[in-house]
Amino acid sequence: MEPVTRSERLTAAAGKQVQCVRDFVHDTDPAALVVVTVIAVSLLAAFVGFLAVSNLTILPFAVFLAATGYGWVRHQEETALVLTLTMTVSTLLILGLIIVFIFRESVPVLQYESATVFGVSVPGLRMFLQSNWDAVSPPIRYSMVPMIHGTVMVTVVATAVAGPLGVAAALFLSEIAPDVVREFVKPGVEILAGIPSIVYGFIGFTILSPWASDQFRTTGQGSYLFVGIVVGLMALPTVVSVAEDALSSVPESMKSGSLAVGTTDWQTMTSITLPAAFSGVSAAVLLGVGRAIGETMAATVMLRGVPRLTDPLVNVFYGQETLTSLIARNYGEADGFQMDALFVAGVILFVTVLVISIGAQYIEWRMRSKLGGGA
Amino acid sequence: GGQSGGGGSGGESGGDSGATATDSGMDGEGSQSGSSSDGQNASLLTAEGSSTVYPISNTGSSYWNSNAPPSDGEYWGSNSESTVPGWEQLGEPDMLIADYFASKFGFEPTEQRSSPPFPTTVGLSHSGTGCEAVTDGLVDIGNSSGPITAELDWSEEQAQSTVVDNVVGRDGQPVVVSSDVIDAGITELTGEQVRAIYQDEITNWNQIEGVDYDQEIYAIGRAEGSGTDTAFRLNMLGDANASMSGVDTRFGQNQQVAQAVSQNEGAIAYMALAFTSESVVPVGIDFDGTLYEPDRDAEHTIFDSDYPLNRDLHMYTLIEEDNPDGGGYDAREAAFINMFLNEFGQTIFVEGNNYIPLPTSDLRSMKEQVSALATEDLVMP
Amino acid sequence: MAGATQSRLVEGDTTLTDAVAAVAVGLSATLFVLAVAAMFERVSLTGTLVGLPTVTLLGGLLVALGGTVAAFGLGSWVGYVETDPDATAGLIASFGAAVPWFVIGGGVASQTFGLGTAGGVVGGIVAGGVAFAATAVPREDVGSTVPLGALLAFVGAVFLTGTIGPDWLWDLGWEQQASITAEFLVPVATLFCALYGGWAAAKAYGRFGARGRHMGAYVLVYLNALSIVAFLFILIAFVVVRGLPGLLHGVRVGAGVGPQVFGSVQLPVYVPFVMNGVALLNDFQGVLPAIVGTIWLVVGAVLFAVPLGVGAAIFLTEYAERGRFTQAVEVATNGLWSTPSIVFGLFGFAFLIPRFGNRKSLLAGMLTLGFMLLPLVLITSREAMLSVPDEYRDASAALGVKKWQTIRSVVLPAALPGVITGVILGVGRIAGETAPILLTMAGGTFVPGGQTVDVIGGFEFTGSPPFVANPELLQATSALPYQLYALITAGVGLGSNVSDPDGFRWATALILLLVVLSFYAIGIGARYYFRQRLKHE
Amino acid sequence: MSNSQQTTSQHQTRTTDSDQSLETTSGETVEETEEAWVEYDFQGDAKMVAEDLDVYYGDDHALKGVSMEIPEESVTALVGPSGCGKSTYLRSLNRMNDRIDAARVDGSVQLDGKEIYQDGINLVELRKRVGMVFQSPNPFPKSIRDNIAYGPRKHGDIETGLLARMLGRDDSEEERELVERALKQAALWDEVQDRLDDNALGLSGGQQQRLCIARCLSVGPEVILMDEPASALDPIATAKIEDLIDSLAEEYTVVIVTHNMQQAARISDQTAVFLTGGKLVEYGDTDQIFENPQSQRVEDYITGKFG
Amino acid sequence: MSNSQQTTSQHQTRTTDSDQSLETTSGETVEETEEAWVEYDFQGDAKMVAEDLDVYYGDDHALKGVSMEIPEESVTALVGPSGCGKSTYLRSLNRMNDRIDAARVDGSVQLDGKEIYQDGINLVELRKRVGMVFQSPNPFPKSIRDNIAYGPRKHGDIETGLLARMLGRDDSEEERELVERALKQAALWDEVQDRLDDNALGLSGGQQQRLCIARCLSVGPEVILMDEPASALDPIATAKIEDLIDSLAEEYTVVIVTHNMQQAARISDQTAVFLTGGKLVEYGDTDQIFENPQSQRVEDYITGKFG
Ligand SMILES: Nc1ncnc2c1ncn2[C@@H]1O[C@H](COP(=O)(O)OP(=O)(O)OP(=O)(O)O)[C@@H](O)[C@H]1O
Ligand SMILES: Nc1ncnc2c1ncn2[C@@H]1O[C@H](COP(=O)(O)OP(=O)(O)OP(=O)(O)O)[C@@H](O)[C@H]1O
Ligand SMILES: [Mg+2]
Ligand SMILES: [Mg+2]
Ligand SMILES: O=P([O-])([O-])[O-]
Repeated sequence: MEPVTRSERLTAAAGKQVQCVRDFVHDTDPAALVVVTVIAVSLLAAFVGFLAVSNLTILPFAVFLAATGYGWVRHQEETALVLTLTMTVSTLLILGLIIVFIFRESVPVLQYESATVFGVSVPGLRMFLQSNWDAVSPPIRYSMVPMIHGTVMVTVVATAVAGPLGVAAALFLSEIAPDVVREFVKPGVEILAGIPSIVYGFIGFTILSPWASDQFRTTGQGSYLFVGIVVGLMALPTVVSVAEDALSSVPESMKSGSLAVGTTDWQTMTSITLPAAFSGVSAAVLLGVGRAIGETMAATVMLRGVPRLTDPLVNVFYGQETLTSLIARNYGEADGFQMDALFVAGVILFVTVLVISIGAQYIEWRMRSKLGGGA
Repeated sequence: GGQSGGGGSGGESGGDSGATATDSGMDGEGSQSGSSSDGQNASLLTAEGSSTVYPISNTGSSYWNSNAPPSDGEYWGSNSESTVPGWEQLGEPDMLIADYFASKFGFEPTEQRSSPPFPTTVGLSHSGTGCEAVTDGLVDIGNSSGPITAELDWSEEQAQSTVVDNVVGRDGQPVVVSSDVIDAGITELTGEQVRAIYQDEITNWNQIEGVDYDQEIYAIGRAEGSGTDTAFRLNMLGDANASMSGVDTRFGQNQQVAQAVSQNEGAIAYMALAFTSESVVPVGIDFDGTLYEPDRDAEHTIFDSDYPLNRDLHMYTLIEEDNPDGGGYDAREAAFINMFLNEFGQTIFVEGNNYIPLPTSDLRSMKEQVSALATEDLVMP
Repeated sequence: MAGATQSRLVEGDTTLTDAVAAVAVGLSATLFVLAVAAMFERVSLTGTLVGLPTVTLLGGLLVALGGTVAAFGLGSWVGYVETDPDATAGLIASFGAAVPWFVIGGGVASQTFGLGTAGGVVGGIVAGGVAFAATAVPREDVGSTVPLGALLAFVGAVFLTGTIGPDWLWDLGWEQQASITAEFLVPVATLFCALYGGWAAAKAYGRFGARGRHMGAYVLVYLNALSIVAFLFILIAFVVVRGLPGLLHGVRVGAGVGPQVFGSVQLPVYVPFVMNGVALLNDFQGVLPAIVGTIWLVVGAVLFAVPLGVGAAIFLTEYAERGRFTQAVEVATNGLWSTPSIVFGLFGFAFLIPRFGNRKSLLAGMLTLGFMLLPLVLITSREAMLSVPDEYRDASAALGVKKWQTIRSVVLPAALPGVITGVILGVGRIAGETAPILLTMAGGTFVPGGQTVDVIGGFEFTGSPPFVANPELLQATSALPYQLYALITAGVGLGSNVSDPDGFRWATALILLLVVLSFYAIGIGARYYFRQRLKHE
Repeated sequence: MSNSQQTTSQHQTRTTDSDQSLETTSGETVEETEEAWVEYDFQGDAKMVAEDLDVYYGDDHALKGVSMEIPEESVTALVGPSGCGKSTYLRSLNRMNDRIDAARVDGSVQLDGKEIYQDGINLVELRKRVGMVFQSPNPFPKSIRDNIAYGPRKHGDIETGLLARMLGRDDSEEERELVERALKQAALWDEVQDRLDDNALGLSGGQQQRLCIARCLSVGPEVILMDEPASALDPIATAKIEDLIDSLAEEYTVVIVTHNMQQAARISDQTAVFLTGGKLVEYGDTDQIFENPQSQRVEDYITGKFG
Repeated sequence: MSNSQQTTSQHQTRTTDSDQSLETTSGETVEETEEAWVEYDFQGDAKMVAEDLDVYYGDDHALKGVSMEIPEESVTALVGPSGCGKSTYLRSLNRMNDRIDAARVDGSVQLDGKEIYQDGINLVELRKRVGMVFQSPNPFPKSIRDNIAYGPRKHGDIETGLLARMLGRDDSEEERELVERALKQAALWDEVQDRLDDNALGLSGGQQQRLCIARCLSVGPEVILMDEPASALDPIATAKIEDLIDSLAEEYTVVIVTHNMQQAARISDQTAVFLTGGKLVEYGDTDQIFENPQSQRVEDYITGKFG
């Protein structure tokens, strides 16, 4: 086959889309086409109105409702198509809006905190170069370093808890547990995911934190170690369920093949199942990490709320602040740069977790195509 | 208007009845903007902010929402068993509590328990949030334990042209320690020592002269932006923006501070009077040779107005441009705030929460301020 | 060749050696339980147990277990015990043994001999290396028992000799001060030793070799699963025990005691905690407004997210060609799904609040939670629709039925169970979320019953566009998770209203847990039911 | 349109589409290009005519230049080894291949002389007239009645639903008759008449398959395409289906794919043999194909030498 | 243990288990209870013996009272319509049914006279001695060498891995020999000897299946169970596998399930015919079964009248 350049491929794809639209226009009854156009245009207008905080938003929205109602009765096929299409677009739009809004709000403080390297002024760089957060006493600084440190500490501990325990539990559920046991353990793990984080936080704040402070003779309460453990337990169900999916997607024929040469179940698991599902399992751990990074309430009520690095850096017995708890604690009275700095924290969270999510999906996709294509 | 009580609420026992407001003359628009020029807006009155002021305004709010009858005697009015304080000064009105205070601003009485002319609610956070919220129009009343000028870094003129400052009581901000510190014999500190602790110059109790208690100091602070924190920096550290590098932990609200002090050893904190207890013990503070003691009977006490940490407790209301003759109030705000500005309110809501009531002169000037909208003379009940 | 490695097809009867290994496993189990009990202070370290000081007892048991394990391995090596060992214990076991010895070596070198950090690292490497070699080099029976047996015996001896007694303390000497106490170290060290001992004993019980490893691994994996379930159980039981008194405070049962519902029916039970708000004149305080607020939040989020998510899922599964676009949407929805809830809160704060009267409101909370629910609905609906067999679609198409008709009459009904289950589980998740509503909806902390949000009654018609308004939607209300958060941070100001603030808080936590878990229970039950029904049909 | 006319038009297509046929000829052995089957003569009219039909799945050429006439009111069997394109051919007769994104169809198929691969063809109408029954029974997870009434309802032949009921237009009498007629035709009525409201998934495999046939009959097709309709069934159910097909042929044109030679021999009037590569190798009277196949490979295949 | 002894013990089991046999008799035709096959006499010893084997999947009685002796060093074919329990029977010979939670096995199976359904049986050892090859090739996603060496490595017959290499104990010479021998036995050596380190998934279907056979041989089994090993393969690959089975029978006891009568006739020494309902209906010399079946149903089945 001839090599096809990227742009050619894109043009071809675009051409195909145009063709699709043309086919649709061609195949559709003109009356239906009018209705569908009215629906699309009015909805777009309503959306623009909403974005612009206009009082008139309701008018195009009413038109949209009326057109949809009419279309539903008279041209259900086309209306359904257009409606579901707009719903899909809205989903994408929401992601887009999240990106636009949290990035937009974070711009001013990035300019305030720009630093110069090699004669180039890089916006926001200072937030990552020095480690001082002080929103009250001059010099006012909005460093993200302490919160990043806190988030990393919590995530590391959480992963150390959720990773091994989660993978072992997934192995248990997908390979070892008899049906009856699985019927109980699996919903149990799911229920674990359902316990609201504020309940964990409540128990953490009133029971665990004082206990930990007593055990380790720390000055006051709030430690990354225990926030990490609690968050790890919260991330556990995510790891278990995704890893279990990966493990059970390894074809039964491979497992039987191994058992049939006379290996133990455990050998089959470690030599065949786990390696084959390795990428899926790592994706599970990655997603668990994502959960841990984004966990808010338990951290907010358990941490100390003073953005500062622990001393020494590996001191897990002290817990200062994470990106999430910074937002939850300060959104109320923050204004100006401080508010924007919270949005910077939001952006860091969002981007990190998005990258992790995409990475995990890529890994999973590769595993599936490998297993699917090979066997 | 809302006939309330979705789900299982309704006229159940205990007086927690469903009906809220009568919506005489209300047009749906007013209820959204939270202000109305015609004075009969009966929508929910919202307050938000300082955890220091919260006990005062929340107790007030629950009295208001109860709309107790004058025959109650326990919360309002008088009967053979008891009489509420300040009842005489109010002229022993034959009205329910919220009906009475609201009627002075033109509201129709409902004459129903648990059904005030308009309902109220108080949100808990801290002063910075309250000040932000009231200036942004998110709430009707912004509670603050620090002056809004310090909270939001405003000039005096800006503050005066934007909000009305309603002072409802005073707090003698105590410095508290955990009970093990008291047991170690530390019952008083100098202002300088407190400053040194909070600026990381003293980190162990045994670094304080004459103390033999080897225990790291757990210095607890309030959230930046809280009135207590601002007032503490201002009055103790000398500057609203003073550095506080010695703080080990910060909590959003006074209650968490109280809980942390009682749960941990070697703790010190600054807070509001209402939150002291046996395990959260105020210490005497020595300012330039004057010892202010927590004991009300002492020569100088932290309840005195010359105690440097003494501060006003504010309920700010927004001056709205579309309400030129309201004097910064709508009728609901004025009616609710007015409830605190008499002997009944000061005794129950302010002293009852361990705060310091306003001196009579201040009370009078505050009352004059809210009279702007009143339909009756307020100054002389 | 077959004869070369021939081993018995049928295992012999239980022998004395089996019994010894079984006793060792039992011993580890006992130690495990004791360690957990000590960790949760059910067993006092300073006290005594069966007449012996606790630490001494633990030490003695550890020494006994270590001795048994090592003896078993050596016995097998010299041939007293019939086993089936591999040539070596393998890398994993070697690392497993090296790690605790590294810790011990490091600790002893740096602390006992005072050699500092560098000395500690060297000591650790030496001790760990020796343990590694001792595990890796000899035959499996020795390698997987002796180093671990020695570890157990060492730790046991340390406890027995009182080197680490109940009062032991190790100040880490950090700027932010922290210490390792005996209270912590003794149970944790015992716990790990019990795990190691149990592992080695299980291997011995399986007579080493493939079967032995299988046994060893299974012991750990089962224990892990058991611990997770136990943890869940304890957590829930804990909240229930703490919360129940508050919840049941003032409960009355009998004709006519309850509030009226639906106009005339009087409930025969009266549970003030869930039927009241907080009010001065109440005998018992409750959280009704928060419960109702949560319900409305969920209803709003579902009304927003479910049509949108299901619609998008329909488009992606039924209309769109599988390709770049669907892939992009998939990536986006998965990204949305993992987006932290606080980021949704920030988004709602920046995007919704300015558009709904510039104040926190129920509507903003509903939509924010709706945004969170959307990806979950989309993903699960999509999965459910993909799992509808293509045969149905083909059959319908072959009858000449149009696409949308097919979707509506065949695909959607068949996918419904999956969609419903997904939605319910999603609802369970958002119902317990605090962070997003913190920024978009949070209302009062102690809300009177009279202020229970009434969305249906709140609708009213107005003279100007949009001609219909609902102030209840545009007003903040309370919700259970937020209420709990507020109760953690507040509490005073309950004043005389709430006699037992702590009970009130735990009861709130219990109610929240009940509400959320009942969503989960319904979701899981629904899935079970639908699956069962599919199986039988 | 008469049979002869169609044959003419077919030859025209051949000629115009010359490069195609050129290509086809080049790489083939003599035996494979033999066109004995094109000459297959039958009594009566041709219901459907495929001319030079090519089907591609992406780059995969699954069906190669198939031309074949299907006579009215008879059973035509398609046999051949797995993957030879039988299903593909069948699915191109009612354009079910349109549903596969990768599939592309070249050539012509006519139903009663009308080209079905042309713009503006009404797919709904086509598929109503050319019904289809699938390999494994695929009843909808609804009641038996709903399964049968599904097609007519969606086509508006019978009205149901809340609105119709409110307007008094749901003629349930009509629906009952329709359901009964279809079930009787599919020889299922006796077995299910007492439980029409039970879920169809509760039926046995053979009953399900007859239900699918009834469902197909209920929209009043003229041609019924069946893709290995009995391969998932046990012998007894298979026998019932075979009987049913026999009786259907009196009224309908039936095209059936089967991998079971005996079955093809038992039930079909004419048989078309496809061989690997998507080619139609032989087509003629069933008796003749089975007793006296023209090519060696067909003989090998029929006698089970491979496949 | 000699053949006669086993037969005796079998009869004992029958007698003791009387209610079972009573029940079995009640609902059956005379033909089905005929036990001609039990008497099947063969030369040499019985390698495996199943006695009164019942298998249930939950409530589903998939295999009903099967008794059958499998002679050493020969090929035994199991044929029968789909779902009749052939695979179930095969999988109970090396207890692969244990992996299915719902499956329950009653009765006895002996390997060299040792009961394999008893407590304390070493499954690893059993499966080493009774190997299995599956319907579709299932190589591990590893190199060809690793696939072959997988079993021996796990059994500790050859050592590999980092540690063994560090300790100088991995005897790669031995491993090379083992791989070569297994591949040669499986007639694959010539085709893959130059690419032993390539991923096994890159092989063709037929090669993959031979690789799986080689993998099975590498652990030195005595019995090899094959479940339709050629059904997923093309005719050429099938022929190779058949040749291979032929040669394996010299050294191993082979049991093979097939749905292809010709295949059974070509390669097996004795054939067992299962019919729907999980019953073994006839068992005997392949020639005899195919030329002169005892029951009408077997004859119908073999001649393709149904199935
Ligand atoms: N949806 C599809 N996408 C791509 N290729 C397909 C598709 N369906 C069939 N094919 C290919 O087209 C060729 C013919 O397939 P078809 O299903 O028509 O064969 P068949 O004769 O029906 O076989 P069988 O007897 O197994 O059903 C095969 O090579 C097959 O792989
Ligand atoms: N894992 C299982 N769970 C439940 N039932 C099963 C399972 N495996 C097989 N069965 C049932 O047991 C019966 C016998 O199945 P088996 O697979 O042994 O048949 P088979 O003769 O091998 O058929 P085929 O030729 O299709 O492979 C069938 O009715 C089948 O549905
Ligand atoms: Mg086919
Ligand atoms: Mg089978
Ligand atoms: O009164 P504060 O809660 O703001 O300190």
